[in-house]
Amino acid sequence: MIADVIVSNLPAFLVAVPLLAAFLCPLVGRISPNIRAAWVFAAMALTAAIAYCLAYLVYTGGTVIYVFGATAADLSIPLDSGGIPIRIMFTVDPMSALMEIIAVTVGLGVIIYSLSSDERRSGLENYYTIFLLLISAVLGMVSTGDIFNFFVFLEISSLATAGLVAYRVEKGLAVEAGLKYLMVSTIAGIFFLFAIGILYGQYNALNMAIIAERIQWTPLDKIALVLIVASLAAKCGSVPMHFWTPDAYMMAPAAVTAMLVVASQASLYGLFRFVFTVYGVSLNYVTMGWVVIILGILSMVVGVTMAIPQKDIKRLMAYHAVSQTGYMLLGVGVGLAVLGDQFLLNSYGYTAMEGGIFHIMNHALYKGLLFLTAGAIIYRIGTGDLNRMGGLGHKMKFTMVFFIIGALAIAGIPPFNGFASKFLIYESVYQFNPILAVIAMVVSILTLASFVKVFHAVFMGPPREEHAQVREVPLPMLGAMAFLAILVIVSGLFPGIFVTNLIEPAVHALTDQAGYMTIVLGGG
Amino acid sequence: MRRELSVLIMIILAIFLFIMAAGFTFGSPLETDMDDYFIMNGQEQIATNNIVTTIVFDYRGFDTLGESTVLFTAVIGVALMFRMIVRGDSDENE
Amino acid sequence: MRMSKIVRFCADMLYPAIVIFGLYVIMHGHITPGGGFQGGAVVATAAALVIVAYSYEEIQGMLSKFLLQIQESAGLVMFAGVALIAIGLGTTFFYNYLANSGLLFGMSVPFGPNPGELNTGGFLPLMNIAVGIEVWGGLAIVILYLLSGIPKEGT
Amino acid sequence: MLWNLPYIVVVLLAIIGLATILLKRNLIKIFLGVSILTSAVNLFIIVLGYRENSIAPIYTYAPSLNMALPTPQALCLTSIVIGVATSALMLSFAVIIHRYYGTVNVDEIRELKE
Repeated sequence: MIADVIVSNLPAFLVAVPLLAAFLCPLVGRISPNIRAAWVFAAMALTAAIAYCLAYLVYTGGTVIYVFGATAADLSIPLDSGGIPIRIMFTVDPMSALMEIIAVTVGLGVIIYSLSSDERRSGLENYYTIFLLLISAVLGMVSTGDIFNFFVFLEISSLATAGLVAYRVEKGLAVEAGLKYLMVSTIAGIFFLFAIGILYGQYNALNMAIIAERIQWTPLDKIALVLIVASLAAKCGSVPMHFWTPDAYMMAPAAVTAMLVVASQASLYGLFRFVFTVYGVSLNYVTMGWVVIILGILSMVVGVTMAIPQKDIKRLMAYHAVSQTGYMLLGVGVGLAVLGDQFLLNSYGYTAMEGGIFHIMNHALYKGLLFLTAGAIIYRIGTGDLNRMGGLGHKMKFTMVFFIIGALAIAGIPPFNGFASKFLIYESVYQFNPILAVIAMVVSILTLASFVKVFHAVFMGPPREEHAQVREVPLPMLGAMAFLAILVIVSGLFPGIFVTNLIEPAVHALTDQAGYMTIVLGGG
Repeated sequence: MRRELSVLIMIILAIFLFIMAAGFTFGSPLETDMDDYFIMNGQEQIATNNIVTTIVFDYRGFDTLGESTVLFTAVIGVALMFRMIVRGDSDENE
Repeated sequence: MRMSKIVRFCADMLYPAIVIFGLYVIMHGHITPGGGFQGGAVVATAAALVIVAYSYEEIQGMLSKFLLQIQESAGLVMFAGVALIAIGLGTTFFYNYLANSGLLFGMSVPFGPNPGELNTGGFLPLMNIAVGIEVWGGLAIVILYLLSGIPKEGT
Repeated sequence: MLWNLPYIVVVLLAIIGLATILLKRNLIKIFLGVSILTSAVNLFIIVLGYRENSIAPIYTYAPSLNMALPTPQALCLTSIVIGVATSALMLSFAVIIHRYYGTVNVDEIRELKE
C-alpha cells in the first residue's frame, strides 16, 4: 500500500526531496560538519534512488505523467474542462528520464568529491543548500511538461549557479564571473518569459502538449521560437553567447564546475524539447535544423580555437566544453533538418540524433571527470596556471590515470565513450553533408592536440622542487573520480547496450510529437 | 564597434517586439478557454472568492513552491556573498 | 548611521501598525487582492523601517539573522509540508484536501457574487501564512545583509 | 494603433531597458535597466489578460461575471517575485564588487579578459 503510494508519486518526490533537504540544510548544517555531510549525502542518495526508480518505470512502462493537485496522478484532463489540461504536470518520457539519470549520477559523484575537497571552506551549510537547489532545479527542468514551470526552474538554476560561481568571494574575479553569468541568464530569462507570453496570449495554454496541438506557425510563433532558441542557447553556452562560460567554469570550485556542465545541458534539453515537442513538424524544420547545425559548427570551431592558447587548465577545459556542446547541437540539428522526411530520418536522421543525445550523456561523464581531476590538481598545488605545473605524474599517479581516461574520451579515441558518440555523429553527418563531418573530425583532432599539450605540461617533465610536498588527493575525491572513470570506460566498451536501451527510446520519444500529445491529451 | 553592435541588436529586437505588439489586440484575448474554466469552476472547487489566489496556490501551486524557492535561493546566495564581511572569515584553502 | 529621536520614535510607533496591516493582508489573501507574498513584503518593510531608523549595531540585537533564517526555512517547510500531506491522503502533491471538507477553512462557497467568508479556501490560507512567514524572513535577511555591506563610519 | 497603446508601452519599456543595459557603464544603472526590462515583460503578460469592460477576477457583490483573465495575473505575481530575488542577488554582487575594486564602473572592473 505504502509502496504503491510512493511509486505513484515518484515524480513529485523527485523534486520535493532535494527541495525539502535544501530548506532544512542551513539549519541542520549548523549543528556539526559530520551531520551536515551525512544530511547532504543522504539527500542526494535518496534523490538518486528516486530518479533511478522513476527512470526504470519510464523505460519499462512508457511515459509517466504526474498532475499536481489532481485527485489522481494521471488525470491530466479534468472531466468538466472540455478537453484541456488546466494544472501543472510533469511529463517524464524516456528523454527526461535519461537527463535525470545523467544529472543524479554526476551529482552523486560530485557530492562525494565536494564533501572532501571543500571541507576547509567557510559558509558550507549555505553552499550545500544551493547545491541541492541546483540539483532539484535541473531535475524539475527536465521533468516538467509546462512552459511556465520550466521558466521557474530555469530561474532557480540561474540564481543557484550564480551563487555557486561566486562562492569563492575572496577572489574578486569569482564575483565578477558570477555577475556576468547572472546578467546573461537574467536577460535570457526575461526574453524567455516574453516568448511564454506570446504563446500564452495566442493559445491560452501553458501545457506543452496543448500548445503543440494548437500551434499554427503564425509570425508570432516564429518570434517566440527565435526568442526561445536565443535565450536557451545563451544559457547552454553555445557560441554567440558563450562568453560567460570560461569565466564561470574557471572561477567556480571544481565540483561545482562539473555540476554546471549538467545544468547547462538541462538548458540544452529545454531547447530540444521546445523545438521538437512544442513546435515539431509545424515549423520550417529545414531552416531551423540548419540554424542549429550552424550554431553547433560555430561552437565547435570557436571553442576549440579559443581553447588552444589558454594558460589556465580550467579555462581551457571550459572552452572545450563550448566546443563539445557543438557536437550535440550538430547531431540533433541534422536530425531536425530531416525531421519531416521519414526515409532520410530512418537512413541517418535517427542515428545523428542518437549520436547527439549519447554525446550529452558522455560529455557529462567525461567532462565532469576532467573538471574533477583539474580540481584535484588545483587542490594540491594551489594554482590552475599550466606554466607553474609539471612533473606531477610521479606524485599523483591515480589522478594522472583518470586524466588520461577523460582526455582520451573527449578526444574521441576508440575504447572510450567519446569515440562511440562521435562515431555515430560522423557517419550520419557524412551522409547528410560531408563537409560538416570533416569539420567535426578536424575539431576532434585539435581537441586531442590540446589535451596532449595539457597532459605534457601537467604530468610530464622533471619534478619541480616547489611541488615536493605534493601528495595524492584524499580517498573520497579519488573515489568520486574513479566512479565517473568507470562509467566512462563501461559506456565506451559497451556502447551498444547504452544506445539500444537508453538512447534510442529517448530519441524516439523526442521526435514523436504525436505520441507525446496522445499521452497527455488522451486518444483525441 | 561595441556601440554600433548594441544599437543593431536593439533595432532588431524593436522590430520583433513591434511585430509582437501588432499581433495582439488590447482588450480582446484570442482564446480564453482555460481561464474561463478557472472563472467558472474555481470558486466552487477551491471554495474561494479570489480566483487569482486559487490559481497561484492551487491550480498552479507547484509554480509557487518554485517561486518561493527562487527567493530562498537568492537569500542563501546573498548570505554566501556576505559571509566574509559579516563574520570576517577567510578560507585556508587556496 | 543613526537617525534623530523623532524618526526613531515614529518608526517605533509605525512598526506594529505596519506588521498588523501585513498580517491582515496575509490572512485575507484568499478573499481580497493580496496574499502571502504581498503581506510578507509589507511586514518586511516594517523591518526595513527600523533598520533605516536605527544603526546596524542596534538592529542586531532586535533582529537576529539566525532567527530570521529559521523563520524562512520554517515557512518553506510548512508550505511544502502542507502540500505533501495530500500524498498521505491518497491524492497528489498540492491536492487541496481541505476545500469543501467542513474542517478548518473548509466552508463551501456558492457560485456567483457574494461577499466572501474568512473560513473558506481549504489550504490556501495556510499556504498564504507559510509564504508570508517565508517572505518576511527572506526579505528581512536580504536587507540586513545588504546593510552589513556598508563600511562603518570613520573607517 | 492607439487602442494597442499598452503593447506599444511594453515595446518602449523593453527598448529603454535594453538600451540602458547595453549602453550604460555603471553597474547600478545596468541593474535599473534589468528592472525596467522585467517591468516590460510583466506589463506584457498582464495586458494579455485584459478583456474589455471586465472586472478583477474576484467574486464580490459586483454583479458582472465578465472578469479579466486570472492566469496572467498569477504568472505576473510569480514573475515579480523572481525579479525581486534576482535584483537582490545582483545588488549584493554590486556591493561585493564595490568593496574589491572601489568602483562600480564596468570598464574599470573588467579583469577577466578573453
